[in-house]
Amino acid sequence: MMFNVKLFAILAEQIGRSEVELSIATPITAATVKAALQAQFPQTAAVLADCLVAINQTFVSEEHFAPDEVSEIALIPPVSGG
Amino acid sequence: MMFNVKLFAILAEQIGRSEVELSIATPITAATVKAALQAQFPQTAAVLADCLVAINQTFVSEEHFAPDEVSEIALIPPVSGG
Amino acid sequence: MHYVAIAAQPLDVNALYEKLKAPQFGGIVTFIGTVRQWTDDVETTSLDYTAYTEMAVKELTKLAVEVEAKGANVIIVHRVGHLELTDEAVFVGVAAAHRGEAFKWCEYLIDTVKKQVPIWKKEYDTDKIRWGGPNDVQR
Amino acid sequence: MHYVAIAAQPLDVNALYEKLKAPQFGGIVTFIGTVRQWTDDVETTSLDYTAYTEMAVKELTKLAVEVEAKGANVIIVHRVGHLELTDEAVFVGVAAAHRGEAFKWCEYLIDTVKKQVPIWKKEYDTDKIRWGGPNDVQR
Repeated sequence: MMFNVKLFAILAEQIGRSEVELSIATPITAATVKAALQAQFPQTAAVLADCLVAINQTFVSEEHFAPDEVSEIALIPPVSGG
Repeated sequence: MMFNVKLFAILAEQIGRSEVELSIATPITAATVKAALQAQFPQTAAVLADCLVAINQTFVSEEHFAPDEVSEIALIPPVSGG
Repeated sequence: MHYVAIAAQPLDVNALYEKLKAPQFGGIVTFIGTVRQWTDDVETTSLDYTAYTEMAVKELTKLAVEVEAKGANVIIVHRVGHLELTDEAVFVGVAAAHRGEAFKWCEYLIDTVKKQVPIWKKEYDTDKIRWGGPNDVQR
Repeated sequence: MHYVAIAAQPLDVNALYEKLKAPQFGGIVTFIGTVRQWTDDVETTSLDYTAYTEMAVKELTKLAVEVEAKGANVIIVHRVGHLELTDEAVFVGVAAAHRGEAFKWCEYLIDTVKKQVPIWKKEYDTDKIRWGGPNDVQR
């Protein structure tokens, strides 16, 4: 299924956009989101390895989501606030 | 010998003065200063037990001072800054 | 009552500090992170901060609520946009009854902000541009 | 460059904070002690602070110099006179390269100020007047 995925920081810079539409396998997990970006943008592989995934503005790892549970997906490069 | 001794806080309040002239045995030490105050103002004994002595604005304990080394003597009740 | 924000304008440190004061609290500890010129032999000239703003505010709110539940006032504000040397990047303030708690909780908050709140630094150094800085570990 | 003082006037927290900033320092930690209303079941209405001013300034200077020698800016100002609830009694600020040092040194300074600098609190509580407060231990 197609989903919009938010990109930030170095990842947004690499792809040149702050949001991309990706075909993501369901049920949705952190792994399926990352795999979808890498399939479409292989040049992100190194950065992607260190990224986290946020679904509905919460970090996720092993959780599974049905498509209708997902309102927002984001890829989170290593944070560096402070 | 006679010396002026500065008093602070609860000790100054007990005696009603911020400085007293005391006859202090020489060489001067923390112990001779305290003994001199207690001899003249026995009501300070309880507070005095917790006081420190500063000579020339430095805390002293076992050190001995000749009279001409001493320019300022103070009795320091338990501090409570901050 | 906590106050958290992602701010596009310079931080008003004094106004943030004033919000922390309350008669039940005797110890106020603040941490302010400013843009530093040197990191070992790397010289920084300026920074850009960006954030996933909505999620960052949620994460900051969770942290503030967690610490306020122990008995404290908490303020966390992080700057985004372009910052020059000595500009304030982040303000973390904790008012508590006693100072030991205020120190401990303030340090916990900034440590955690740096680990898990979606904010990113793009650092303009004299040799090159770095995402996250030369040593993106806890410093 | 350190700045220490015993101040008869209200502390200007923002002006003191501004003195700490410098391009070589990225972490600024401040501790501000304010007049607290309750200590367990004792209610405080106001305080008087007095100091052995000349000696206190010497002690504060020694402490500031000791910490600045490790690589920091240090400010310590203690108020004397009559203070009401939430008034600032003491400001201790440390700017250092990294935040861990700034936290550690700031806490060390206020702990040491409370132990060995000749300043005294006379506390007006609703039940009686107390020299040093109800619990004159490290709180």
